[in-house]
Amino acid sequence: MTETALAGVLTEEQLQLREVLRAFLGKRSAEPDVRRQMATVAGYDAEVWRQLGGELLLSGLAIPEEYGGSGFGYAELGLVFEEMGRALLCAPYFGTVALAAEVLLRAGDESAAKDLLPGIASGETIAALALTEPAGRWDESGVTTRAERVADRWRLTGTKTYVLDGHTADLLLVVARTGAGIALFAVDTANGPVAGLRRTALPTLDQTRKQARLDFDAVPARLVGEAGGAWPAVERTLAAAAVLLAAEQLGGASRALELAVDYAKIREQYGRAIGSFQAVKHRLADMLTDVECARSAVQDGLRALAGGDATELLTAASVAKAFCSEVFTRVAAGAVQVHGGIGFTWEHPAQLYFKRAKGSEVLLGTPAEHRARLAGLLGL
Amino acid sequence: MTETALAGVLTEEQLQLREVLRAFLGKRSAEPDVRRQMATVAGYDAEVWRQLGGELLLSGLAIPEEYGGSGFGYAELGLVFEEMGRALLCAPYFGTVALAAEVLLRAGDESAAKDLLPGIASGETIAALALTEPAGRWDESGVTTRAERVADRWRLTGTKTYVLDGHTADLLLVVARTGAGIALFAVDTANGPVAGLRRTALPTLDQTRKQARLDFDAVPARLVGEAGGAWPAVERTLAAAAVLLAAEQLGGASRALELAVDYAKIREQYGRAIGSFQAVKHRLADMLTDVECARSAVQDGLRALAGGDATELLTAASVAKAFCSEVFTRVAAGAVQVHGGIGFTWEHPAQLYFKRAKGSEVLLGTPAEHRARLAGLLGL
Amino acid sequence: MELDFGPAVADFREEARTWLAEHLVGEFAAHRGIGGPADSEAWEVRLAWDRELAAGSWLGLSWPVEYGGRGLTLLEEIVFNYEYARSGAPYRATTSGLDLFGPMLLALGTPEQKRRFLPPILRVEELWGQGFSEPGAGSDLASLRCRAELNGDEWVIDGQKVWTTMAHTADWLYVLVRTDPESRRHRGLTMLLVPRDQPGVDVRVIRNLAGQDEFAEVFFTGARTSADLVVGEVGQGWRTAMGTLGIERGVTLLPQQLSFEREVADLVAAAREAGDAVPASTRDRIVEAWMSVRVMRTTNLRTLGEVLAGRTPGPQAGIAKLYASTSHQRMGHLAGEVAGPAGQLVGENYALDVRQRTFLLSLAETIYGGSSEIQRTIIGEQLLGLPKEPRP
Amino acid sequence: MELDFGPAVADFREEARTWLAEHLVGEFAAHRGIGGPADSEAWEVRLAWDRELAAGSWLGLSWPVEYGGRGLTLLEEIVFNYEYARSGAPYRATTSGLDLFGPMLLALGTPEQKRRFLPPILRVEELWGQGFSEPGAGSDLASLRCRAELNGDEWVIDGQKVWTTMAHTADWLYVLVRTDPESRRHRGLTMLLVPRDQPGVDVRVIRNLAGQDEFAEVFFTGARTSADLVVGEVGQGWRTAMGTLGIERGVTLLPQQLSFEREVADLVAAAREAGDAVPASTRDRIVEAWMSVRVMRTTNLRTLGEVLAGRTPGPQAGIAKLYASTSHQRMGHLAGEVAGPAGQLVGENYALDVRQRTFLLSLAETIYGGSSEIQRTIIGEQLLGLPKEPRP
Repeated sequence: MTETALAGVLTEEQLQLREVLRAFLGKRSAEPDVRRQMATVAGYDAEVWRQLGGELLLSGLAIPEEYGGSGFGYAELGLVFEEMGRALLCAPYFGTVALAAEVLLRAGDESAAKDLLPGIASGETIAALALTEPAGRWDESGVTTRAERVADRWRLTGTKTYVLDGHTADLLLVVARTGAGIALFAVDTANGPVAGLRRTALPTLDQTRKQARLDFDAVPARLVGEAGGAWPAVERTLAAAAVLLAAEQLGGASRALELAVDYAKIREQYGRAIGSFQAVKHRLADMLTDVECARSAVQDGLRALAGGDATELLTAASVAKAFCSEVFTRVAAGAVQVHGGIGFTWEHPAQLYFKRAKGSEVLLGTPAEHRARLAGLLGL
Repeated sequence: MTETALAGVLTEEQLQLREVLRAFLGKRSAEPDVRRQMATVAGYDAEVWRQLGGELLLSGLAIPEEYGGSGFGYAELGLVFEEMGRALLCAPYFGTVALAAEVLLRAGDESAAKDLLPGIASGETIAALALTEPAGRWDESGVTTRAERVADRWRLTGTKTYVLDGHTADLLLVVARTGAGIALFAVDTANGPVAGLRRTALPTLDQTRKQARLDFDAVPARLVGEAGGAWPAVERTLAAAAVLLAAEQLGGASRALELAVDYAKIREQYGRAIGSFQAVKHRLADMLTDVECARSAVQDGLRALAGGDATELLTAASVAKAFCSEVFTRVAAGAVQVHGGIGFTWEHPAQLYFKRAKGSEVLLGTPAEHRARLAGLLGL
Repeated sequence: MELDFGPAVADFREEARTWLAEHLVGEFAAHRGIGGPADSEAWEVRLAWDRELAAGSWLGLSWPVEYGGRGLTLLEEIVFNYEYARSGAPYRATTSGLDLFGPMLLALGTPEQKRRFLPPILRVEELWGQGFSEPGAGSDLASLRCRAELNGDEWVIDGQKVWTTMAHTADWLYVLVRTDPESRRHRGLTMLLVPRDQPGVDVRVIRNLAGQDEFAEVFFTGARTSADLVVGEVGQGWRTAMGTLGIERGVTLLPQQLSFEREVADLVAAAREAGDAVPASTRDRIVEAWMSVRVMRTTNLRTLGEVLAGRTPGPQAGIAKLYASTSHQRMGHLAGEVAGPAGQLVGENYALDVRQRTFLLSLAETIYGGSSEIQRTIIGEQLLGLPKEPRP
Repeated sequence: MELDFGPAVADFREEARTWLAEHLVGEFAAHRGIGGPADSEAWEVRLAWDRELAAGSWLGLSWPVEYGGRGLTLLEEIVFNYEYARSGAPYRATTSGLDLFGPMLLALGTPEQKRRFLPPILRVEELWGQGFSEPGAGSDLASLRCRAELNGDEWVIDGQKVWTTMAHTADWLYVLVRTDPESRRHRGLTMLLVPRDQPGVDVRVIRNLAGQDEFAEVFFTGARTSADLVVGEVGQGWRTAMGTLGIERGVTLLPQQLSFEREVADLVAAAREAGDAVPASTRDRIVEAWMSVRVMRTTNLRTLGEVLAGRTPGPQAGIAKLYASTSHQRMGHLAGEVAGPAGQLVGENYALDVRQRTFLLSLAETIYGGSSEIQRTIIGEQLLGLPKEPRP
């Protein structure tokens, strides 16, 4: 790869992809659409989801062709998440593509990949990675759900929660503990209720991203990969997802900044546009600085994701997630502040970005947690 | 004590004390005086030192009358340090009064107090507390200098450094480790060189406060208090000194702010006083917020110092030191910034405040170290 | 925060404490800590509680007896507010009339106006709403456009107001309008008292970001009020309005201080319980938050001490709101961080817990009552004497 | 930071690397990492090093061959600057002529001026100093008052300049003066080239806060220069000056990036060595500093990538200086914190170590070359399109 590509200079094709996507989301994920979907329990529009997967081929964008995808790279996927973040798209895309598809690609199980990825790639399958439990931890020691093999069948028992789109998913990929260590399991939920599995939608502060609680009581499941030793694949999946979430956060932050800038140009106080006051102008300049640095952090993460080095991926992912989480929160709060009273209302989009920022700040680990990991990687 | 006094509302007497002191320092610690003294190795003007102790009675201000002092309280002492901080006074006052006198008052040795405090109170004795060693730690485990009792005489061996005014002091109070634990020792250095003791002046970044290194090789010393168990007295001394240093930092910060405000009123750019620009005005407003909050932290510390509760003292002292250190650094840096190029020159006083801020930030422990202590006190 | 207000008010303090303990029971006790300046939670219960307070003569403590008050001193009022906050009683629903309009009328109203309007406030019979801001004039009140014209013995009002807290529950509005159509900026404004329940007044509720129906837009189309319902003089409304904004803040932050102390104690306790799950750097930031609350306490006490000593409050009174609002937001961010993924869940119908609601509403604290930007300008100009920005 | 600039420049890169390795020896090697934009440390050695570079034809790489340059591409210049920074060679002493005056003259000078002045710059025979700022005009160049009058075939100059870096070592000054006494603001300014060594020019050195004789005031009292030594047109000096300030910053930050990476690596190593003596929260802030350097690297690479792809650099090029300067100062504070009490000691005659000097000098990075306040205004107006502040 050339330095130009490494540096994130977009190709003509990438610019086109962005344009197509922005036009699509402008029509199908405009603010009224977002508000309509976020008020539902399922949290997405089935028709839009079908179009994303079937027409725009986004669900399988970065899935290799042998599994039914288009085989594009992470640079393109990063672009997609950035645009979705801008538009606050309500859809089970992040959980399906950034978590479930990633873990299947990394689990080292060719047969499972062949069976399960094509459905994801085509957009038919909504998939969810069920990792976190009530303690809300993203590390290996947080996994207490047990998998037991009885008469050649694996059965899962335990509670997963904060699972993105867990209540609407057709396929659950469950991280559980076996006698040999951590393993990954698949539970097909596409054909109606599964005996022993209770799924409960969880209302969230950020209504644009849905979560569910999953109670497993001896639920039959298919082992994906080896029993034991699956944690490294899960860890890298989380790192990949962290980079892609950072891209989404970047999109959200840049859109929140645009809203604030546009408002500062037209809103007048004391006979002048408020954006002509240094207090507002300099705050917006700091917000742009934040956004551009976040873009660098995302670019760095996408580069590491495209490369093969695991330590480099874990490092760049924690940098991107820690940095972009803080930027998104700061920029969204700044957007509320610049809007004044109107930014504090339910009807204004600023609060939607702020809540998305707070929700995604916690998702996959807080900035402080990621910096603590970096401290470990740096030997501090 | 009434709430009014607790809240730091100054009495008429206190306002007078401040006025007298400010007038004196305005005459004897004006910028040229400071620059003259800071360029010397001793770092102070003997005549001014004599006046502080003998005429203004400041050296013994808070020392009880039975030890030759005036018996005023910490409220008055806090005022004095604030004024000295404003004026960047170059004198061995902090080390003598806030550290040495305090440790003698807290060491529980009536005879030593009777012998040694009157000299301090009258201003005849410059005294230094020798605690820190090359590792630069302010805690008990940092004490490795040994005291050994040979034929009924104690002898000290080890290295103390970063000792305030250690090269000019007439009396060294040395914290050392005995078989029974930590103990305090006095070494009289008023009458010329002491066998086995080498004193080396250490040039410092902040030239307004002098330090020295002291190498002890079996130096005879007088035990002050019991051998062993002296750490709590030292710890409380450090807490008291931290509060008084915070008062000094407050004074420095408020003066640096004044310099910046005065400059912002007269300096014109783009046809306007720079203080009329929001970027400068709001920065200065934040600096005032910093200074007023620092004043509250100092007031809280002085209140705890006047009260008797040890935990409350340690708590309030760490709050004051952590808070005022950061405020002084931030405000002094802000003053350099507001002054622009001129603030970056050797000839301008802004840099003197900045360097004092950086030096006192490290002295007695950094803000992060004090917050770590507070975390311990809060059970975090 | 335990304060000793001295022997002079010891009996009064005991009386207040006892009354609060006896009456803060049942449904009222169940709503401890509910409500805030921008929080309309449990409005009906809080209104009932205000009536309970009225029945016990605890409203308008420093107001003259002839208007239904008790004619007590500032110190006694402070003592009561402190004990009130300490008891955790629900946030008063009637603050607009009691803390904003009432003092303005006491200072600038005619004796007839005071007799007419003050007693019903203290009896919680008439609620008030403030009509200052307009869509085109948030912080910049001098650019108001809502206008009124004298037509016989009535003012006829046309225009729009916005951000009127709980306007839909108000019986009366005090409204700053332009009565001289030729005037510019501060001149030509007048403060009118307008009955809300009339054909010319339409109220459209605005939901806040926490999902509450907290404030409202008010549309005036030929609304009417009696010619004599002017506070201060016609054309001097700017001065009247500024009078209400000039109330010293330091002392009013004392009760808020207690809620900050409760919040930060909860935060410390939550972090302590979570143990190592909370990264060391987050714990350090919690210590910073805890420090900031401790510092605010002394800042408020300094102002209180000066007021008690009869001195003019120092600069700390002027910076207190700016510092409190930004510190409070930081506390909210930290509390969310410690709560982790569980803290992102809400109840049915977007029901928020007290931590979530407090945090979301804290975003307004740097906006209303003088945004942080305006606070900094005021601090710079009034406390530091920096020159004003030249008008273009 | 290891960069792959592609095969086209591989040979050139190897040549540069080899030359640097062979010549950066002895005293030059002993002064690795010395100097900086505001750091006059080891001036004589650095000047000698510049002459070594000149002898090797490494100065003015992209300047035309006819003026002593090598006529190379921007990419080759970037490659060399990168390898230069990577080698740790002393900071060039002649930046004022080489990086500021030279490019201005190349763009706007007459062929005669270029032939006269450019070659001696590349041979390190004539040093230049910039005379823009005045005591009354720091950032606000439009309010300059230093004036020049044409008297026969000479300009006669009277007035004062300040903050001229190393003016006392300069042979020539390029000075922005007011040639039309009736003019106001940007109009009526002219860019003159003035020989320093003459009776009418007095240089008074100003010590910086690190104790270095770095910059100077320059007093002109009837100083003279030839009538033709005007760059650009008479009365168009503002445009000439702005041309030199318009040079894209993103790429020039690439070498600085390497020094940031060294500094932050040193900081991490120092903290690692100090172990538990460094509080966890300080370690967390060190991680933040390390992150910021990593982020800056990608920011710089993005700009480089765009330049190489022939595109106009994006907004990241415009925010890079603001971010770098504030991050650098934070790194300095942290390094001091980790160094502890030992870090507060200096050598004889106030000799500072590299960490101390770098930190103190970093205070200037938010001031000169457009203060952070001005950077934010430019970002707001030029990158975000926000309206300008109305002129009073």
